[in-house]
Amino acid sequence: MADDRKIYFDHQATTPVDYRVLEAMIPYFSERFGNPSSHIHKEGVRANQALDFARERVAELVNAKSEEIIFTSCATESNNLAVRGFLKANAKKGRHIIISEIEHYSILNLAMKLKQEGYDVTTIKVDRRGLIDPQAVSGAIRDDTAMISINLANSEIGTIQPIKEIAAIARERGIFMHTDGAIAVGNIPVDVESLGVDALTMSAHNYYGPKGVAALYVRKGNAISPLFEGGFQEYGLRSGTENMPGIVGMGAASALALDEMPARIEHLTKLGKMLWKGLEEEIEYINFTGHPEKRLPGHVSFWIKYIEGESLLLMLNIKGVMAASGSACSSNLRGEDEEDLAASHVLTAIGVPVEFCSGSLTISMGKDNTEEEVLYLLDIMPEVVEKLLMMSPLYADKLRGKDPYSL
Amino acid sequence: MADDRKIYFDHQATTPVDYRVLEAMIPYFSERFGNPSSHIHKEGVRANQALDFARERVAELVNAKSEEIIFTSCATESNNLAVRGFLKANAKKGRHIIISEIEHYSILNLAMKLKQEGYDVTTIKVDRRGLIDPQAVSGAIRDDTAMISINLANSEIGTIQPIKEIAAIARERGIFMHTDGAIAVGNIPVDVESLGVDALTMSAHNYYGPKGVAALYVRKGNAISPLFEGGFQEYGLRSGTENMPGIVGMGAASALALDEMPARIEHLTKLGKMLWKGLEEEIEYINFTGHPEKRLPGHVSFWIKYIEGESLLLMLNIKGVMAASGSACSSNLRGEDEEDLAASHVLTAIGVPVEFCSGSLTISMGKDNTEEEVLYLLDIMPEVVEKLLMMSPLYADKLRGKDPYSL
Amino acid sequence: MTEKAFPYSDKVMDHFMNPRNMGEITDANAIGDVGNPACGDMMRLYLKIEDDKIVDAKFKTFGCGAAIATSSMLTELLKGISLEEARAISNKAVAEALDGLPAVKIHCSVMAEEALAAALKDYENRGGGNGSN
Amino acid sequence: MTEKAFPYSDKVMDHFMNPRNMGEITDANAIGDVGNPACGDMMRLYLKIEDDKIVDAKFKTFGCGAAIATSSMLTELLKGISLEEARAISNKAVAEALDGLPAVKIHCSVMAEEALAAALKDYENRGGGNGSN
Ligand SMILES: Cc1ncc(COP(=O)(O)O)c(C=O)c1O
Ligand SMILES: Cc1ncc(COP(=O)(O)O)c(C=O)c1O
Repeated sequence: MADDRKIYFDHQATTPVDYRVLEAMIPYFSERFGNPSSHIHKEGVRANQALDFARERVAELVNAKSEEIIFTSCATESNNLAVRGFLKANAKKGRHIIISEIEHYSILNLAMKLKQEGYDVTTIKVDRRGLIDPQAVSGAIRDDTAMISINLANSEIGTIQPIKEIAAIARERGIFMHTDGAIAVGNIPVDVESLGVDALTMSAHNYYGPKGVAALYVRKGNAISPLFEGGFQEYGLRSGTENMPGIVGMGAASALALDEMPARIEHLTKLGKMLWKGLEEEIEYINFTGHPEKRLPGHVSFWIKYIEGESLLLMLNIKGVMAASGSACSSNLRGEDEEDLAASHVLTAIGVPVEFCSGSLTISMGKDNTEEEVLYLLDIMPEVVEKLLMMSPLYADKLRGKDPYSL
Repeated sequence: MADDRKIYFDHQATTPVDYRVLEAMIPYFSERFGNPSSHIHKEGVRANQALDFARERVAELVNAKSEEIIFTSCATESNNLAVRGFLKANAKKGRHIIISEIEHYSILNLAMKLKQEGYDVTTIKVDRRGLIDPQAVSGAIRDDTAMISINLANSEIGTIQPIKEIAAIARERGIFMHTDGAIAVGNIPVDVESLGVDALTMSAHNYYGPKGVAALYVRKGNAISPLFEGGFQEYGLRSGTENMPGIVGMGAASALALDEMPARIEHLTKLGKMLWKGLEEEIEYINFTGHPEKRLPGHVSFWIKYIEGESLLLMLNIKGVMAASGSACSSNLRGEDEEDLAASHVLTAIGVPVEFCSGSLTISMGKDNTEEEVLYLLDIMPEVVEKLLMMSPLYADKLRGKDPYSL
Repeated sequence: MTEKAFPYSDKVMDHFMNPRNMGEITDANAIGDVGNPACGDMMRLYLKIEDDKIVDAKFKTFGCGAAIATSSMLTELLKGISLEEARAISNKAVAEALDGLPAVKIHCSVMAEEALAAALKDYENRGGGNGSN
Repeated sequence: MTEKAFPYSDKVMDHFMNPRNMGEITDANAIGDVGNPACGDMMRLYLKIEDDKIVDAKFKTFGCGAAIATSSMLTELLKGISLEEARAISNKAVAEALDGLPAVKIHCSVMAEEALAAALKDYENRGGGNGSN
């Protein structure tokens, strides 16, 4: 039934491990499998050296110092470590924090938890293109503001935030500034010095490294507390035997990203423009989401009037194109929670009419996607959209002059 | 300089990934790399299926139900999730917990933290063979005891605790019973039903699975809270994109362990006995630690009078034998903390004279070790020990009739 | 805790890709209009009833794959049966006819049952079936 | 934060595997006995001093690889030098002569310095060097 073609356009959810990265990892499973804590024997020493090497590569990618990198298991953990870890270690700095309304669930749900514990949380609004106004952040700062956490780029709509401007404000006011760079780091240039942030979340599986490993950058001189206790790995900030193959993989992916970034960005920018323009021309009822320029390269997101998102996604999938509706890594339909099916908080934040919100699609391309694949998508989109329009009672109403969107 | 021989006798620190396990993992890096949360498209669906399959294999290994298994990133995290997670979710059950004095640092340091937060912690003593008396646990139970956490087997001295008896007492008193099976699960039969525990920590890298993945079993009907917040993966108890290759690897390692366990145990028991007997015969000043029968198969630990542990380890290492002094995964000399160099809490607990404690050695064999390797170790031990005795001022004193150990 | 959410059964996929009876019946004498886009799904069921028998059934649906497939299956089940038989069709019957639905998609089959009930109510409201009963 | 702890330098390994001057000097006129096993290390330094010159040096050490290597290196440094030169030998000099030590092992070189100081003290206590100074 299904087309044999297989086009992966869901890189914001996760990326395949680059074969060169995998190659670097392989020896650390069954040959150089030592535990870095076994520092006395050969296997342990080799593991330690590999750990140092990887840490240097990750640091280099974001222009940090090696000792400012803490390895974790995922971006979710890094986000929690940054926010919870800072608040725990700096109880005197006040009980107010600032986030945005389009953070990942690891920040949003943590903020909710903090509220229950008596913290004050200010949630900054975004404009219709998903942008945060640095002045809004400035205005939200209070005497008891302990920290600001705002994402660098949003996975669902691709918008890149003016973190440099926000961080400058934070620094001026002496406030700890964290940015969730989970889907930005490795895909666009991120430099902790020029950005001026105090903490940065990085995610290996979002730039051709493996799942199960991530990192948190924390600027020297800032104290944070661990999320849990143990044998003092990662300077005591993240205990547990290190995921050596994963860490080696993150190091290798970081080195490749640093090396190939200009070429990757050029390629993806081209594909992104091609897709955007093509869709704009051929799909009458399309509405692009996010910012037209300040967005991740190769990221195109939109919703189509009268059409529901999952059915569109499913039809594309049948035709071999894998994309996302809403944010793959934040929506988890495996739970029984009906709320999981609710409209994306990001789309409602940018003013997509909540009554029709389920129509959103996110196409996130990767370094190995091709023009031919973009052309294929552009080729099949019109018939798929037409088919769903024909099925849609909303579209039928519109044809009868009762357009539900203009009510 | 170094012998080219390479004998790995440090399986309690970590094990190499079995090649069959690695083979099962490989496709999940670069081919079947989907995010299980992307449940709508093919890659996501495949990831979900692989996740379910692995969960079933891990559950089977310990006779649990699939939905009682939560994947985490390491045993340290599992231990914290069990203890902290239970206490958070069951605040009304009292503020007293019971542990033993030979727990891993992830339990010991957490207990210390809990004390600071106002919890009461009772630390059960062990006998000279490292055994806990269930009656001591029974006697420590109070009306406000919320939970008991006692390790199934200790990595440094290999002693296996009477968890079944302790769990029966806990159940009778309605107390949540967790056991840290990090180095037991996959190496000896562990059955949550026959043991009667409510929670069990498992660690993939301790039974030929990869580092970076572990699990926690929690008996159905027991509430626990997550350690950090996010997108609701693992029933909301452990958020973050799943470490798919790692989880697949843990599943494969679990299936292999279940299958091959009788043969592995037979082999390791034989090697263990051979080494024990050989050392007993040839090393005059040897003192074995742990229990002679109730111990992990293939695990032999001891200290030698007049000889310091690291130098012994280092000499063996030069001769190609990798072992551990103290507990590799609990001592972390990479920190600057001088306390790291203190005597092992496990050895002091079993009454090894604290003044000479640094002499301990742990030989932990694995399924791929051979008789020939044991014979090699038995072959080189006498000269190594002799060399160190000759260097030892303590031994010189003893020869002069001033044995420091008999003072 | 874990109900397998996806993938859809082959039958769901078949009805999603090749929906039966998609469209409108211009001279329908029973229309059921349920759901709303905010909930992600909206179904409009058209029936043509003659002598207490459903002689034709069509649908238009805005919704996910399961919503479209249940709509399609519902119309298949309805065509040619009596009103009495139709009243006995439950959401479970529709889901079963599709070889099951993921747990989080059960609400789609509920919507199908509601659409059917709404259509039959509409038929009554129009006075249908009064004489022939 | 991260000081590389291991591996030991080649020179440390060499002195550990092939310790120079291991043993006792039966007619030593200066003995330095420092450290204790509870701290993991114990060093006993034997010196034979003649005319303000160290004509022989030996050691016995209970301790880690670094402790043994520093003992060995210390005796090498001491042999043949004057007491004045000996007094100038610091823990740093010993560590440097070994091409460095891991941060957590610096205390071993400190122990070497202490053993030397103790031996020189012992020499003084025995009245050594009084006449010839
Ligand atoms: C009994 C026990 N529990 C927990 C751990 C912690 O394991 P990890 O470092 O993999 O988190 C260890 C270390 O090997 C251990 O021996
Ligand atoms: C911006 C952002 N932060 C954090 C995360 C969480 O990442 P993970 O699920 O790998 O922990 C995601 C998910 O992709 C994300 O998009």
